[in-house]
Amino acid sequence: MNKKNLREEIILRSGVNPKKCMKCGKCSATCPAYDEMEYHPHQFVNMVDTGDIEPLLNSDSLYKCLTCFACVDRCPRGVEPAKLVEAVRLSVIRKQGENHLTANDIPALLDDETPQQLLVSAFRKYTK
Amino acid sequence: MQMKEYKPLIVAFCCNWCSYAGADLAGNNRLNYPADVKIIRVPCSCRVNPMFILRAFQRGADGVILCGCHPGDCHYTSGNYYTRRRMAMLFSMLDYLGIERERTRVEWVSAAEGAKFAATMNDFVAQVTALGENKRLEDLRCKR
Amino acid sequence: MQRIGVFVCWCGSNIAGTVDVKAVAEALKAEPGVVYSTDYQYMCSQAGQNLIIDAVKEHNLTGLVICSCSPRMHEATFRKTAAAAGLNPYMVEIANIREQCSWVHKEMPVGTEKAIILGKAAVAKVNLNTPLTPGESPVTKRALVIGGGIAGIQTALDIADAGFPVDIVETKPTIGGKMAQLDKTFPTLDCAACILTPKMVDVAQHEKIRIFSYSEVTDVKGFVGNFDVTIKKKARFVDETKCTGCGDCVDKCPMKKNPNEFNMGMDNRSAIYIPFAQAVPKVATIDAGACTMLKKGKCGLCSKVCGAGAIDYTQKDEFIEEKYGAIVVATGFNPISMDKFDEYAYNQSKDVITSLEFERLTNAAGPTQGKLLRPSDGKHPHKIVFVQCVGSRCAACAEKGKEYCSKICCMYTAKHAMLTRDKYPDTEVYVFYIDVRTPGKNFDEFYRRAVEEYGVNYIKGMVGKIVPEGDVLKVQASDLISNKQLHIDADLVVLAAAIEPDKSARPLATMLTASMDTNDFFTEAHPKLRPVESPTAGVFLSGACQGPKDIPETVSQAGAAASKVIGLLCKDKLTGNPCIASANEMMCNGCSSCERVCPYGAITYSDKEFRMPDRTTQIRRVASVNPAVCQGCGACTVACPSGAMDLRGFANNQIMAEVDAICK
Amino acid sequence: MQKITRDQLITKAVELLSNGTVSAVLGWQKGEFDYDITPAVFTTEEEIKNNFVYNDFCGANFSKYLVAKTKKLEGKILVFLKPCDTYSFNQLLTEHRFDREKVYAVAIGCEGMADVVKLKNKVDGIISIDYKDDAMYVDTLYDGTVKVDYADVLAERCINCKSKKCVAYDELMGEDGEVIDSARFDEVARLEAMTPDERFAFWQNELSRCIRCNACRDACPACTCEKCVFDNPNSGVENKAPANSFEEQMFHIIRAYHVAGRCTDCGECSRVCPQNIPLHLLNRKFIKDINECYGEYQAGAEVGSRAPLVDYTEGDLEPGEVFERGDNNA
Repeated sequence: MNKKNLREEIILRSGVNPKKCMKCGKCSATCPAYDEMEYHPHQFVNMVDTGDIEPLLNSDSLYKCLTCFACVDRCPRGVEPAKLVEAVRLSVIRKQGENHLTANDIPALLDDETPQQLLVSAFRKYTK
Repeated sequence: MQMKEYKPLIVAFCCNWCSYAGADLAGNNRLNYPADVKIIRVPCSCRVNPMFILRAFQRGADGVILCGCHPGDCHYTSGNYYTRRRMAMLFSMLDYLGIERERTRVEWVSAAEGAKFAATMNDFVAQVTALGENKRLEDLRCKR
Repeated sequence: MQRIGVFVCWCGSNIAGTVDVKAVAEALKAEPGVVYSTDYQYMCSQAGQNLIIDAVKEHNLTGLVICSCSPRMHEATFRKTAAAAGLNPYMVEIANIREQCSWVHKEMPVGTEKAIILGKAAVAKVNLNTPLTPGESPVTKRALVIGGGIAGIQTALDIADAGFPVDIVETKPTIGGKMAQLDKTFPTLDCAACILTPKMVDVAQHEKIRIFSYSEVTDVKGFVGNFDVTIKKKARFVDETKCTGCGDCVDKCPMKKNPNEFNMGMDNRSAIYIPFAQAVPKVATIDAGACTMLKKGKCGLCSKVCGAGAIDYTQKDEFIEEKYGAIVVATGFNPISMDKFDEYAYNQSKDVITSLEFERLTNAAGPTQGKLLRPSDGKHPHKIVFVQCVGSRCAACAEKGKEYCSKICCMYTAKHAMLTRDKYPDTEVYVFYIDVRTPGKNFDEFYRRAVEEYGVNYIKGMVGKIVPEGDVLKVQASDLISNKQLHIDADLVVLAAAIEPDKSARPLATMLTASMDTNDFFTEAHPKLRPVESPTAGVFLSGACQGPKDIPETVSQAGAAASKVIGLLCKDKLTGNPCIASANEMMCNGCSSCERVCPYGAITYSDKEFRMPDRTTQIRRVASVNPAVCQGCGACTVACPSGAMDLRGFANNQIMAEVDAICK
Repeated sequence: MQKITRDQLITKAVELLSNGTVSAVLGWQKGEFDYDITPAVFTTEEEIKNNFVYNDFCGANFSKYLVAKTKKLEGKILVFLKPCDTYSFNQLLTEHRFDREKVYAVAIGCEGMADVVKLKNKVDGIISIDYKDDAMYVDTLYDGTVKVDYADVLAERCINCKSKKCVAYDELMGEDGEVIDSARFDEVARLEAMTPDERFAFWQNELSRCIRCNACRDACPACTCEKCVFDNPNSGVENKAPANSFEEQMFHIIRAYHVAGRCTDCGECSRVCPQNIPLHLLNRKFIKDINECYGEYQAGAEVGSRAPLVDYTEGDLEPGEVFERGDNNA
């Protein structure tokens, strides 16, 4: 996928308009996982906006975000950085044909305690 | 023969103090809306006689929209309150006669709401375009 | 039949870029009544106007259609042109082919087609225009200023100095407003009291100025030059004419534990109080909610100690009715509530304060006599964090903050930071900012001095959260330049709260029929060309009620508003709008429908004798319109069942003709 | 069958005329046929005794006549008002349309009037009608005497009578009644519940019959304008006869709108319509809307009340919301 399409897709999927950002940094100021992250929330917004998404795809920061939504709550412009992080994350883990498991592998791994609902939502989330 | 794209004819009555100024602001900000909308300036929305609206329909308008100051903000204190009652009653009657209710609208647009003016007009034109030509008011009597 | 001239303006490329002006002129030539049609680069220019005047003379024109910008822009210009050419000014109609055509459409054929139709509508209307002559109404030579802050004070002084009587209505017991609460003023660091209080004294001593303090406007009727205003003087339970402001009552009052509004509730005042030492009028006021005498009928100490016998527990609200020719709104601003900003812990810690509270803390007349001490424990703070844009530029949640920039915060925060470092060099000061906005004379220099000379730490980034822990405030913030998250243990946090219009502004706007924007700031008649006038004639705007402003701007706007008021009051008579309603007596039923809807009470009824076609006479009840009172809204024209009531300039047949022309 | 008789009314009229209380009497006289009753002004005892009639076809509302008659007359005029006429009487007073001092109003209780169309649908060739207590006996050309129940020919407006209470009079004859909780809006509600297409078809069918005779306007007690907009070349809607089909439509919408908030629902428009168009359904729609949107309002219930369309509250519903309200009803 080319750079521009990836940007559009992430914006579409997240419903976030990064142009609304006024670069105040309140998202990063409020972020509890800041020190764990290579790229911080405000950088996420800026990098998606400028289309510099490749480094994000390869960064651990994607998985360090706790999705606590503090940044979403505090952002004075309603940019919702966490949704953007989630959208970038999805574009890594939701690649077509790159499922870590096939459906047939699942039954063997199940234990009886696993709620059905969790399985269904896991499928929904991790396959495409 | 190629079908000509249907363009509705929309008459917009705008009060001088709020909505007409709002339309000007839409222009100042270069906010586009279809040229199908033709604005008639009136001092206040309460100047708009239901007869004007019927006349527009009679002469071939496909939609009529009336814009005034927000209730409570009327330049003349209470004009738009009367408008609100008059138009509520008129629209209800037109609907009662089976005429498409989407052809008429009242919208409150302040002088500061250029964007709202453009958005309203875009929306209204789309709505009337979807209905097509205004036939019913013309036809109401003539089928025997 | 009219002889109509059509004049199509290019407005440079503003119109000609999207509208084929020559085609418009050509098409309109064929319209009934049109005998001349032309186009020109700039119709509003002197050359353009001369072209119109010449054409009127050459072609004997009786009516003009100008296809140009909005009538709100240049209708008056072209009416003057018509008058200069010997025509009645109301024989002009404007087809708005710029704001409502060329600027909103992109394609030439579309724009041209619409411009032609708009032109046709204007021609159809002019065909039915009749010459109109404006009526006249007298001007009451007195002004009302609503709000007694620096804006109101300056406006009142300027008007009064020109020789016109002025009344100031102020809701608080004293004039002075927000400026009286400030310590120093940027960028010169003048002491606010030193420059304000002399002006307050001037107001008090000015023979042309009356102050209605502790009062509010409750009703406004009438129109420009002739407003009838009702002012409620709230009962202060002290006779203003007798009170000497000695303060004995204040000392003796046993009810001392009431939050002191003037010091932002950071200390207490007694139930009977004088807000501050330089208050004008310097008269005590009893807080009815706190006084035991008024609540339970027990005490009466103040009355006993008052040597002047000024205390009057039976005082009632008093209503004063007065006539004014002009009204100036100067209702000012307030900082927004910090209740919704949980992240800044304003409600959890006394040591998180707003900037206005900080002003009081550093003011020599404030709760700490000017010593910078923490509200919680009275200790000197060694690390202070200033947070900018708290609630300003906040588009995410309308309930929480304001979308606009509050404009004054950058400068006063720089001032606070600088003064702190100046007085207490041992204090570390951090300012967290999104942008530092310093447009203004000597403003940026001032901010740079705070950084370069006083060593204030300016950090680009916002504070994310503040957690009170022990006696420190844990501040978590981002430093965007060094790409770090900072953790600071602060002793005091100062929030630069956004400002909003005073709550009294909205109901006042309704009374005045003055329009407001979505933020409750008053709208000006034109954002550039008429910035101190409200669209409602005779109502003027001064200070922060129109938008966020600092003191120099407020004072200059106050002066501008005053000059507009003086210009109005200088006139003996106002020529009214001739586009007013009138009743055709032959058709009037006398049903009173019009009288009921008229917002101005301009319509009256009388019995008149009519000669009928069969030579009998009939007495009928018919309506008549007072031309000085009618404002021309047209509500009556629609209420009238017979169509006897019509509006000049927007007559039934004129509007119908426009409808027909558009729908042809 | 009316409880008040012709003789009672004649006695009252003659009494008032002869003692000088009034100088003229507004009453009914026989027209070409027995059921064809015409309003008339009587000025002598003799005229009254010879020509005055009163029966179940005396439905005409006299209030409107007062506007013209009181202007021309010296002295007072006697008018007989049925309960529904008293509402029109009050409404005209509210609008200052005649001088109350010049009128002597006698309110008369009403049992409901007959609809001549309903009668004609039942019997052909009517020669004369005898009003008996149990029913009317119609003498016909073809079928001899036919007995017709009053209930079978009761006019629609009387079936759905809104009030038997007389709200204005100088003198009352017979018994005063009460405001009735009628079902007069049921038909409007039935139309509202239709789809727009069905409504359109319904009205197209009805209004297509209009011949623009102006009878509805001329009979309507709310239509008393010195100059009607339809007759005024400057009004922009002048058309004495329809030039195209749409103007027909305009006429009825504008007429209904003009009387909205002032119409007392007396039903004269539908009574006089030669094409039997249910014009009262237009007026009742406005009345129903006004009641539902702005609170119950009965025009003419009292003198001086403020008509809903020249009034407002700050919390009125928005024009776009009238439909939502209608949808809820449907």
